[in-house]
Amino acid sequence: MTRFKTLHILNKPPEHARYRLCLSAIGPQDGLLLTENGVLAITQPLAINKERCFALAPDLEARGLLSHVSSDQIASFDDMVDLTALAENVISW
Amino acid sequence: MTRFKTLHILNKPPEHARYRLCLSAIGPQDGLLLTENGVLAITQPLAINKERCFALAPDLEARGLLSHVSSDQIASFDDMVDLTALAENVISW
Amino acid sequence: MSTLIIIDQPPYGSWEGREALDMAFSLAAFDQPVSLLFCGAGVNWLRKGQDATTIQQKSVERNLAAAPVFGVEALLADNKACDHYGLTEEDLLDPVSITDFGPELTSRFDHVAFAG
Amino acid sequence: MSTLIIIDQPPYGSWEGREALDMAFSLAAFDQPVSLLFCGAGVNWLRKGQDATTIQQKSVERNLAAAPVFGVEALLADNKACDHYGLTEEDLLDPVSITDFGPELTSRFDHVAFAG
Amino acid sequence: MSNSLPEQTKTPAPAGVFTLVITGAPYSSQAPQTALHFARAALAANKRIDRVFLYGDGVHLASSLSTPPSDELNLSEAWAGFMAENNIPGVACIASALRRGLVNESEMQRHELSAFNLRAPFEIAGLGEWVDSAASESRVLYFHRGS
Amino acid sequence: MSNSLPEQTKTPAPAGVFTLVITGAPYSSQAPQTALHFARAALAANKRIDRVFLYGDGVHLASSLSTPPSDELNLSEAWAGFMAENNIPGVACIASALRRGLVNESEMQRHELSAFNLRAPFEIAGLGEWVDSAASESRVLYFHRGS
Repeated sequence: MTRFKTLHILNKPPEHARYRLCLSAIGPQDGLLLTENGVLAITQPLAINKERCFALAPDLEARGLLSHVSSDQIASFDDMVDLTALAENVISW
Repeated sequence: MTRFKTLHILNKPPEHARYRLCLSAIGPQDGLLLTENGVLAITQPLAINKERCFALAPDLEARGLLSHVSSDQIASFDDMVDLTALAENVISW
Repeated sequence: MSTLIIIDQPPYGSWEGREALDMAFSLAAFDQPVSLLFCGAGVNWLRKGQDATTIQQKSVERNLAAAPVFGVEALLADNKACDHYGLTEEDLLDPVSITDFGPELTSRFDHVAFAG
Repeated sequence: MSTLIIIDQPPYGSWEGREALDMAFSLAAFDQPVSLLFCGAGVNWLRKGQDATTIQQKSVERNLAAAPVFGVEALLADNKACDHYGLTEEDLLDPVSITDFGPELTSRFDHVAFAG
Repeated sequence: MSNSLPEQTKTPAPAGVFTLVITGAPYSSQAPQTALHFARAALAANKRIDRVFLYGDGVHLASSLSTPPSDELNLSEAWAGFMAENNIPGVACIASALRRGLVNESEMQRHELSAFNLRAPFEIAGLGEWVDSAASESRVLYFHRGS
Repeated sequence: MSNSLPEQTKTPAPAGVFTLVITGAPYSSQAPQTALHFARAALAANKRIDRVFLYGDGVHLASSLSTPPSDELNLSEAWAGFMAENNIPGVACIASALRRGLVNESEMQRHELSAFNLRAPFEIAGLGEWVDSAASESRVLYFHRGS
């Protein structure tokens, strides 16, 4: 399981001010976990390496976006627990 | 008192998605009334004629912005009543 | 008296869109002309293939499909917002028409409202 | 354990900023190191000359002035956001330092939080 | 304020009756405060307010249990007083209210709850009340949250 | 999920204890739902949850009067059941709660209110409870509204 310096959890859609704030705070050793409305980000060009960007499966599924993401990037709640437990720090945006 | 086709009442700060939505819906015979967080718009360049753009005095005062606006653009709650009563339509954003 | 209800929030993350739908259905139930407009992130309501079982909510697709039956006159989607979210006409639920958001659209209605 | 509380909402329009301030003051009261960062529209908290009497709220200026007294280590304001709102160092309340928002800043703290 | 734009060709009579729809919660948004200031100014200008309708998070304004610190305005109390003095009906949407834990005595009994917390003179009713205003000559104004 | 990034040089032990802070209200935001799914997964992975802290609009999750339609999940009930089964304390911040009309029996008496509406096992306490978590080894996770 990946261990990030800071794990950023983003639950806001791309139109939201805090979405932009979050993206501007992601450092080179950080990871991004998209949840809730945040999973809409996967329809947008994101300046973050795919290996550091995950989206919560149930939220993708609800929004009809499961097929838009490669399986490497899809996280379950179990994955979310691991990601948050392993990261040095977590910021919920 | 000015009679607008549509009076747009905007209470969101410039970072808010609906702020941009509102600005894109203002027609040539429309007016804009800034309230609450919306009064922060007067610190920004706005593509609307000053004669059609007003800001609520108590909200300007609270945010230390009363001196940023010319007196023609400052509206009281009494003015807000007149503006909303006279407009053909009102949209609260 | 014609009403336009605007939904600019994505589904499932907040209740605003559901409460906007209730407003539209109520107007229709009382035979008042009403249309729904989806713009901004709100166009994500219209994507086919939603399944909200795992997050324990009701999928909004079925509600929207019922809108014409209940008497909602039109489901409109903003062109630019659809583009922004990569939604083509094929990806959208059936009864939706793509349109351009702006003063020409909103001025066709006597009453324009958001749910929150 | 050092904490950074971020305020990105303007004052008076919502309670989020006030509740963020309460978080910072509580940490300070229990001798936990804490700083406040204002960014986005949140920098409008820092403008001199606020008077919220007419909208029947308490002005936030006095609260902020008390922050150093209560043990809040620093009041920080994002440079770009200040620029965006035309706020120069002169327009800002006294104990504020201008800084640059980004990973370098947030990674200086063990715990970074918003009030809502 | 200026008086500069030419009048439109179509000039209907100014609205004399307002309906206020509040969707922002007190102590979370500024909406109930702004709406109250507006309502006072409207009555002072001889306008009529036919109804205050609480929708979505706005239903929390009708709580009888809201207890802000003594140096802050109690918005529920202020609104209730204003409505009582001026004989303005206040209605919280039943669907919004039940989800959010705002109930009157009869809903308490119907759902076998332990208490009720609706503040008089607020009542609970359906969206039909809002439709009634929207379909009338009344000007419907919305007070949403601002963030 | 991939397993691709190199481990950091500084590798502290993974967090074993979580504190969940919920600031988004049910039936307004998805926050309490997401937090509950996370909490279940955390316990399944042998993590401990030392405390659930409700702040801001999140205090509405502790309402005993919330009554969603019968075909929708009752989130207050689901959270209360989960906490009781797993012996997890739930605390609503007193300042947030009183402003928003969420009170227990003793606050009802102290402020001479007509009812109380706090659902057991939720309790009301100060921000000190949150400071306690923040100052401990516990990993504090926030669940805010998403719009």
